[in-house]
Order: sequence, then C-alpha cells, then structure tokens
Amino acid sequence: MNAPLLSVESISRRFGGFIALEGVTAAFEANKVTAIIGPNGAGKSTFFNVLSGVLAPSAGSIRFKGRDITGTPQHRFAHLGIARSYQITNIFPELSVHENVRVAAQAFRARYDIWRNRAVMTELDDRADAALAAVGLGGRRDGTAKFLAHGQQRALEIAIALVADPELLLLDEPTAGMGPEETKEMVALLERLAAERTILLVEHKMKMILGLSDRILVLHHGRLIADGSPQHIQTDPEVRRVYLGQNDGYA
Amino acid sequence: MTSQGTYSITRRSALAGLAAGSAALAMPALVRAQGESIRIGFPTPLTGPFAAEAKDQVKSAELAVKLVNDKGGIAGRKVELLVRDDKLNAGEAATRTLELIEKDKVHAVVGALSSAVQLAVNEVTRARGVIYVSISQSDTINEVKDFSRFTFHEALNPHMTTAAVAKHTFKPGSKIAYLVADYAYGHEMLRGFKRAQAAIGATSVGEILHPFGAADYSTFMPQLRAMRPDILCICNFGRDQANAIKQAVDFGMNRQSKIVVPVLLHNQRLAVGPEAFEGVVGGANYYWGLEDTIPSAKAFNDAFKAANGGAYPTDYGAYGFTGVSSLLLAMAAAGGPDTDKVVAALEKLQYDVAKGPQHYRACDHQSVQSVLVLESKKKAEMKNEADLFKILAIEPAAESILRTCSELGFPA
Amino acid sequence: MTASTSSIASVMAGPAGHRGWRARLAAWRVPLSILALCLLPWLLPSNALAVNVLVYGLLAVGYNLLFGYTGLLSFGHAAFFGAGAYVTGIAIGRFGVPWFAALLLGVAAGAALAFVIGLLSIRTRGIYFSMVTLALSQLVYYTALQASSWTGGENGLRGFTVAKLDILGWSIDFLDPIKKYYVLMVFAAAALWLVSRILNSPFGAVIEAIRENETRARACGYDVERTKLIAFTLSGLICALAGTLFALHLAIVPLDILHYQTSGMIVMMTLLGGAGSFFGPFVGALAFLLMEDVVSLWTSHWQIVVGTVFILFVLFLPKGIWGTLIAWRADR
Amino acid sequence: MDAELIAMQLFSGVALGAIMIMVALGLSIIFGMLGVVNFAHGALFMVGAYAGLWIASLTGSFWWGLLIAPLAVGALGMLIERVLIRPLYKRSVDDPLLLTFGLGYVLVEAVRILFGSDGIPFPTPPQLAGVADLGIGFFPIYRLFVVGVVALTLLLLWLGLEKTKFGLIVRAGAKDPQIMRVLGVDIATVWLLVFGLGVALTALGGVLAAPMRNVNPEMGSLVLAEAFVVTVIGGMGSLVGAVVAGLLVGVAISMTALFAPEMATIVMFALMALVLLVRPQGLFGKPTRA
Repeated sequence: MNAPLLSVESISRRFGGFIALEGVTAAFEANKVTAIIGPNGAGKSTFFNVLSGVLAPSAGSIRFKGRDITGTPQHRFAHLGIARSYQITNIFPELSVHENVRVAAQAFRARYDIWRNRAVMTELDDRADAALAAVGLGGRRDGTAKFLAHGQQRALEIAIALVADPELLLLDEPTAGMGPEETKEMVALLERLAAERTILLVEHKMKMILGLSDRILVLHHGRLIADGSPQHIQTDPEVRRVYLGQNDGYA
Repeated sequence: MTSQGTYSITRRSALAGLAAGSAALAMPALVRAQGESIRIGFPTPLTGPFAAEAKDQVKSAELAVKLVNDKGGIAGRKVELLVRDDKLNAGEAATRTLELIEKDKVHAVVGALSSAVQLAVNEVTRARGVIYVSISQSDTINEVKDFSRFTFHEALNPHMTTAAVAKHTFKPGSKIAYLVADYAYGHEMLRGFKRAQAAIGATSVGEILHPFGAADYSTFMPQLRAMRPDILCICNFGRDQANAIKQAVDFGMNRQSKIVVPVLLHNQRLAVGPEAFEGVVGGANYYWGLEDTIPSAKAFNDAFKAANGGAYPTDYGAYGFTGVSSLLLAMAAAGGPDTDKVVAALEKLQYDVAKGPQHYRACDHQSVQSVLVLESKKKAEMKNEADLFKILAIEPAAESILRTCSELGFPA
Repeated sequence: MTASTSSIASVMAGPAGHRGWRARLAAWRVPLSILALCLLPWLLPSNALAVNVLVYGLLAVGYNLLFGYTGLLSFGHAAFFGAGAYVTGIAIGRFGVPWFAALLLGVAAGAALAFVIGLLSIRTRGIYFSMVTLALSQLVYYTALQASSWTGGENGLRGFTVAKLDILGWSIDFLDPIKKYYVLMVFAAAALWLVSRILNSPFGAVIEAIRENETRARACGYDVERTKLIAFTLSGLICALAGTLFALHLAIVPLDILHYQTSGMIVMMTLLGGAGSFFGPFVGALAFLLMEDVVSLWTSHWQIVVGTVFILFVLFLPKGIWGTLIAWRADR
Repeated sequence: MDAELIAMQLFSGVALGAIMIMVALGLSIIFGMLGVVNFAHGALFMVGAYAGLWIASLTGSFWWGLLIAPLAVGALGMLIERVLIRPLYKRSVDDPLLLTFGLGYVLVEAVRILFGSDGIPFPTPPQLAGVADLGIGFFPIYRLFVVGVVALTLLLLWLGLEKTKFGLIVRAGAKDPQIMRVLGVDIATVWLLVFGLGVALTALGGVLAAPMRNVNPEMGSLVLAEAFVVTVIGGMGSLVGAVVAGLLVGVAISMTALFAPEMATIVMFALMALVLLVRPQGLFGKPTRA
C-alpha cells in the first residue's frame, strides 16, 4: 500500500453536548475515488467540513501528504492542494461565469496585490477558460453566474474547485437537486475527473456511487461503521441494518 | 384626578404647529442679494434643539433691520438680512458663512447660538477680514487666542452671569454643590461660580461632572443629596439644564437646597413648565419685564409685539435685536459698510437699544452691559403665559464684572 | 450575507454582459471623474458647496470600497474622517508642520486608526460588525470630547488657518475659493485614481469575491479576515484623506464630524448614488448635498424631505441613482 | 464611600435600566423574529411620548395616555411594517435597516412640524409626585412606579410567550424562522403583530420616560443608542439578554456616575465593545455564521 495522500486519526467533533463525529480513523490513497455515505445526520457533512478545514476537529489529527495539518486555517487548505465543492450551490452569483473561475485561479497568483492591473494576468484567463471547457461551460463564459441553470451552476462549482489543480477534490453531493439528464452529464464529468485526481465525495445516489467509487465509507451516528469496496459494502450486514427502511435508491 | 390642561399642548397645539410649519416654508432666507443693499449674514440653528430660540433671534434681527429700513436705511442703502440654518453644527456654520462671504458678498455676519458654532464663524470671518457680531455666550471667545479685530461680542459670557448670580444668591458660609456639564462651556461656568464663591466666602461641598448631552441625571442625585448643599449650582445649558432641573426637583433637591443656574432660559422654562422651575434663580441678558424700568426695553417690546402678533421677545431672541442694532448703528455712524470704518465705529459706540447702556470694551470687543438675575415664578403668581420670571436684581453694566484684559492674555 | 448584494446587482462595471460600453466607461472612469470635478464649481450655486461635494464625495468613495465592493456595512467611518481632520489640524496648529506633511500625517493617522478598529471588528459578522464599528467610533468621539486640550473638545479645533500654500516655490492664495477648490481637487483626483487602480487590481477582484460569497472565497484559498482588514484600512485611508481636505478647507474641525450621524450620512450618500459603482458615491454626495442645500433654503423642515427621498430610494431604487441609470442603460 | 450611597446608586442604576429594557426588548424582538434592525425605534419612542402627551391633554389624564398611546403607536408600527418594511423581506438585511434610518428622520421632523421643535412640559402625575424614603435614601415615587410598570410588563410578556399559542410561535420563530414555514404558520400576520408589539413596547417606554425627561423631538436619538448597546450586549434577538443587559448597563452607568461621573456615557460603549470582543454574538446571542 502506498503512503496515503490524506489520513485522519481518531477525529471527533462536538457541538456543545452533541457529538457529530466520534473517533473516525481512515486513510485515503492517491488517485482513488472514495465515497462517503450514511443516513441523514450521520456526520457526513461534519466529516467533510473537518477534511476541508471549515471546522477544526475537537480531537484527533489530520495528515495530508504526511504532514500534520490539524488546526490549519481553512483558507490554507486550497494552497495545500485540497479543494472542495458544496452541497448547496456555492458560487459568486453576481460575477460572470468566467470571473467566478478566474478569481479562484488568482488565489495562487496574487491575493493582496493592489497595484497591478489584473487584466495583464492573461494566463489566469486561460486557466479559467480551460477549467470551464473541462466542465462544459465554455460557451457560457460571459454570462452572469446566477442566471445559469442549476446543473450548470453545479458544474461551475466544480470548475472553481478544479482550477486550483488540487491533488484532493472533495465533492459534497455534486448531483444534489439534479434531474436525471443533468445527473448523467455530471457523472460523465466525474468519470473524466476520476481518471486523473483523488476524489472524495458524499452522495446519496447509490447507483452512481457504486459505479464510480473505488471504495466506500459508511458513517452512522458519527461513527465509521464500514469501510471497503462497493461489493463489500453492499453485503455488509451492519450497513444493511442501518439502511433498513430507508433504502432510498439503495438497490 | 388631574385637571384639564395639566397635560397641555395648547401652547403649541397641532394646528398652531402646522401653521408654524407652513410659515417656515416661507422663510425670509430666499431674499436675493442686490447690488445696492447692505447685506448682513445671519447663521442660526433653525433646525435642532434650539430652533425656538433661533426663530426668536430671526424675528428680532428682522425687526432691527426693518426699523432701520423704515427710516430710509443706511446712507440711503437698504439693509438686507440673509438668514441661514447652521443646524447647530460648526462645520455647517463655517460652510454657510463661507457661502455668505464668497457668494453673497455680505458686509458683516451676526449670529450663532452655540459656542462651537460661534468659534467656527469667528475663524472664517477672522481669516477673511469680515465683521462678525457674535451672540453666543462663551468665555473662550474672549481670550486672545481666538481674538479677531473684526469680531464683537454682543452676548454675555459665563464669567459675567455666574458672578452676578452668585453675588445675589451665595452668602458667606453657604455650602454649594455643583453639577457641571463636562465640556468647555460647563467648565467656564464652574470656574466663574468658584471664583465668586471664594470672593464671597462660601464653601464647595462637591462637584460632579456629567457627560455633555445626557438625558438622565438620576444617577447623580443620591450623591448630590448626600452633600447636603444650601445651593445646588447646575452648570449646563438648554435641554441638559431642563432635564437636570426637572430631575433634581423629582428627587426633592429643591426642598433642601436652592437651585441656581448661570443662565435661566426663557424657552427652556416654557418647554419644562413652571412646576419644575419654581424658585430657580439664574442670569439673563434680557427679560421683557425690564420695560417697567428701562424705556428702550419698552420700545423694543412694543415694536416686537406689533411685528409678531403680540408675542413677547425672549432672552436669546433679544440678542438678535441688540446684535444687529449695534452693528447698524455703527454702520450709520461710519456712513456705510466699509469694514475699517465700521470696526472703528463699533469700538467707539455707546448704545442703548433694549436693555440700558452698552459699549464694546477696547481690548476684547466684549459688550459691557447689565446682567439680570431672575427667579422663576410659581404658576399661581404668573399673570399671563409670558410672565415667567421675577427680576431679583440688575447688575449694572461695568467693566469690573469682566475678566481683566491682561487675564485674557491681551497686552496691557 | 453581509453584502447588500441585491442592491449592487449588475451595477459593477465588471465583466458580466454588455461589456462594450461598460468596459469603455470603466477604462475612462478616472479622466471622466476628473473632468466632472473640474466643472463642478461652475455648475453649483457656491464654491463652498462644490468643496463639500468634493470632500463628501471622496469620503463616500472611500466608504464604498468597503461597503459597496467588500460588502461590509460599517457604521463607524466618521472616526477615520475625523482622525484625518484632527491630526492635520493639530499638526499645523500646534506643531507648525507644513501643510503637505500635515496632510500626509492625517492620512497616515486615519489609516492607522482604521487598521486598529478593523482588527477589533473584522471577526464579528453582519449586524454585529455594524454595531462594533459604531461603538468603537463612538469611543473615538468621546475621546476627542474629553481630550479637549488637544482637540478643543466640544468647541472644535481651531487656529490652523492655512492662508497661503507654498508649492515648489509658487505661492497660492488659499483663501481664494476657486484656487482652493482646484488644489483640493488635485488630491481628490489622485485618490480616485488610486481607488480605480485598487478596483482593477487582483485585490479588487478578491474583495468582490468576498462580498459575493465569503465562504466560497475562503474555500478558494483567500484569507478572508486579512483581506477584509486590508480593505478596511484602505477604505479608512481614503476617508482620512477626505478628512484632511475638509480640515484644510474649513480651517476648523468640528467635533460633530466624529459623531455617528456623520457615519449615517456617509451610508446615505453612498446608497443614494449607488453602492458598488465607481461613480455612484460622488453622484450620491452631490445629490444629497444639493438636496439639503436647496431644500434647507426653502424650508427648515428639510429633514422630512431628505428622509422621504431616502425611503423612496430604498423601496424603489435600491441600486441608487447611478446604479439605476447603468441598469436602465444596460436593458436597452 | 458609605454603603447606603452605593446601595442607592445600585438602585438608581436598576431604575435607569428599566426604561432601557423597554426599548431594547422591542428592538430585540423585532430583530429576532423579522431580522429587521429598526433604526426608527428611537423615533417611535419619541412618538410614543408625544402620543401619550396628546392623549393626556385630550382626556386630562395621564393614565389614558399611558394606556392608549402604546396601542396607538403599536398600530402605527403595524402600518409601517405592512407598507414600508414588508416589501423588503426578500432583500438583504441592510435594506430595512437603511429604510428605518430614513424613517427616523421623517418621524422626528413630522413631530417638529406638528408640535414645534422645542419641548413641551409633561408634568409628573400628581398621584405619583414626591419622593419616597427607601431606608437607604430618597427616591422619586414616579421612578418606583416606572420600575413597577416595567416589571409588570415583563411578567405579562413572559406569560404571553410561555403560556399562549402566539407566544409559542414567537419563541419557535425567534429560534429558527424556517420552522414557521414548516409548521404552516401564517408568517405575514405573525410578523405584523410582532413588529406592532415591539413598537408598542418602545412607545410605552416613551410615555413612561416623558414625565422624567420632558418631551422633545430629539429625545429618541440618545435612547436609540442606548437600546442598541443593550440589545447588542444582550445578544440581538434574545429577550432574556435584553433584560440582563439593560440592568447591567444601567448599573454600569450608575456606578460610573459615582466614581468617574464624566465617563457615564462612554462607559456603555466601552462595555459593548468589550463584550463583543470577547463574545461577538453578545451575552445571550446565538453565534452567527456567514
């Protein structure tokens, strides 16, 4: 087994008296697609927020490329090589589609430069255009982001994450709220991405996960109750018990 | 049960208020400058807490102008009053004064109610060599630092009022407590009272500085009561004074002590009512009741009442009249608005326009004048709505009640 | 969340839609502004009003950098305006510092104060941010009131009239209203150029991104707090410059300019013109002051007119005068 | 410093806090439910005082003014909510704030036009005039009455919130506005009533304050600043917070008045800055996330 890209060591997260995550330990190898599933309230979002630096764990540690990054401020994560998308569409609504991605690319070039004209940084424009093309939004570059269709906004969000050229891509329900047609396009996009990047995703749509993932983690009540290949997870009795009665899409 | 009229807004009923509102729409401020006329700028706080005083000032100043114009103006030229709202804001006042000087080309400026506004106008007129007759009460303006050859002070200052009030209320051995607004004007009043207190041989039992512009004084009252003073000196102004007096009375301070203020304000007394002010003693530049003893006061009252539907002139309103009148008298003596000549004429002027003889002192241009000491009447003793005060004493005009020129920093 | 995003919608001369004429307008915005400022004294009823438009317009421009572009509703910008004015006045009046050095000192002091207040307030959000800035600026107000030996207290700061300006051997009569206007305008123009430059810079893109979506900006790798602090300081710096110009112009510093009502007025002007647009704040300051000037000559109840106009703007023209014009033009 | 004076000072601080609580409660309840920062709240306090005076002068009795003015001004508040504020709910939080800021100007000026710009006397009701001996010192009977009215109002408010269906909805809504939609409550009506209630509370504060501080058009501006300080210290939207912070600020002011009287105003801003730096959401506020 290779050295893992990302590993978490018995992390917990409490909100007051409520324990959202407890003692989760896992390691993620490079160039694999891993899905995290679990019923509502299982702690998936908390887990994701801890992995992307939004929340610091109450206990435990996170290592990325062998380095301890526990407690690193969130904005540093992008620079480490961890980018994420959100469950609820999270873009810059009043900016143009192109500017949404360009400003994301700019984070690695100039953050506090108040003097130069940003128009001269043409390579950022090119990178933004490339990222937009990769998600199939090349034709909409000059539109205002808030006027995009829902599916296109989701794609834009991935472009924003992608332009950072991250080693680890965290996708929180990338197909949330999408119709079948849009979902199909998104799955195709994810498959293309999976060929070249390490991806962690939270998803509800089981069929999609089973087709896409190399490995699945199952969270329940903040604990990791199963970890293994899709085939293994499908037959795990614990998982079956947890999902009994609420097998939405779980076939 | 309370009788009808205890809670009364009859004095400014809604309808009267509406009338006043529409009258304000037709303010005289729009009078356009003409080539031949002599123009006098008049910044005053038409909006804000002293709007009532300001409106009285405008009426009085207009009366002074009208009386002169009725007699053919000055050297055959009509006099024009350009009223501007300074909003009780020094920056606004300075801007309006600049406009008056630069655009309306006024020959002189009269006005300002607050000390900050007065000092701002003074700064602008001083730099540009424009005559300014100030009608705001402050000690600061007398000092050499803010002296302008072109500025004359028609108003009393705290030094004068406190000296006069103390003379008629403090006694040797009196125990005096002070409640003082914590800003320059408050400190000036305190300084004046304490100087008089030392001269008379009274003693201070405590001083409390309160934040300028406070609405509630209840937290100071237990301490003041505990001091057990014979006299409580409330050294603040306007709304602060009205609230402080009212709350002191609520706490029963008036039963154990005499309440004394440097300046007893006509309009504040109206705004607060006779009950709270009953027996309060304070100084004033003018009260219409002077007409019994002073002929010029009678003439002013009559002219004012005739011009304003029978309304009586007020203390701060009278400043508008005496200030503008003294300027116009000097202009008449100088034969026109030429600045140097008018300054020379003002320096020589002896005038009696509403309150007995006055003149401007040479060193600081302070008007030497009498100070009235008034006591607020009981409701039962009031003969009419305007019968507010009893004149306890008139401290006659004399340079001896001013700070000396050398004390103010002027070369001997 | 904090931003008045709806009000700002599509106002920005940003790259979205209708790029042609808006991009051209954006490219020419500094020369156009300077041209308008050059004409101002000849279009307005008085020079004093023209200088006020210049000073308050610049103040609103500085404020707009924070409110319109970064999306932070500060209620404490009077503090930076006042700090610039007081420090300039004290430097000239008490220490005899040459006017230009005093101006620089005033700007530096305002920026430093903004940095400190920013440092304390940035970590609060939304309405709490507005309230903390309000509270801290009121502390500045009371400090100035108490430190009367330095500031003149309630009487205001006086005694620093600059009658003549010596610039490279030239002597300019600074009491001459027109000459004074153009001298002050040079500084305002320089500040406008600086603001335009900031808005065009990479940093300008970052603050807009933060206004649009703070969470997203953070996930993109931007240190949101630090960026806001820099924006806050720059905004304070421009407002402090407006304060120094105000002090040089009036030769007094009234205590009232530190009061929170001044902060409220800045917000009103910015909104009236159009937050988040380059020209908006100046248009707002012009409209506000002209309205106040004209209406207060007509009636002493000018506040009811100003208040009503403001309510109508919030209800029906939330993009402000300039923003509405731009949006209307964009729909053609 | 003798103990009686300190006890007296504490008591006057509590009495001072009572009026602040009335104003801050209305501000907080409106913010908590509607998310509206009401900058016209001080002006409505002043309108309450004038309404009380007007009604008292019509009826010849303070008591009618005390009873009717809050209801009348509360109705005015509902009108304001319905006509001016409701169109803004879909917009950013800044918009109602800015609108009410302008509304404050309009209300103050309207009162100046109707009643003149200088103040009007508002005598203490004769039944409540005079001072009472508290054992530790003398205190105006009227101020004791004010403390009593505020306490009674708080009690009624508490009962209303705890024991009635409307109270249940308000409490649920203040915790999480989303839940109201889920429950299928007619939010528009609830918001209308809550706004009216908040305004009525501040108007009651205005009528109560009038006999202590006189009545003038600017009386609301200082009160607004105090109410903001109290609400923010307590935590915007928290009713318990408004009460606790009101008492805290009142006592802080009265204690400052004893030891450094000239700092009595600045102390509340300093207190607010301090609280926010340590606890950005206020003492009882919910943490906010952007």
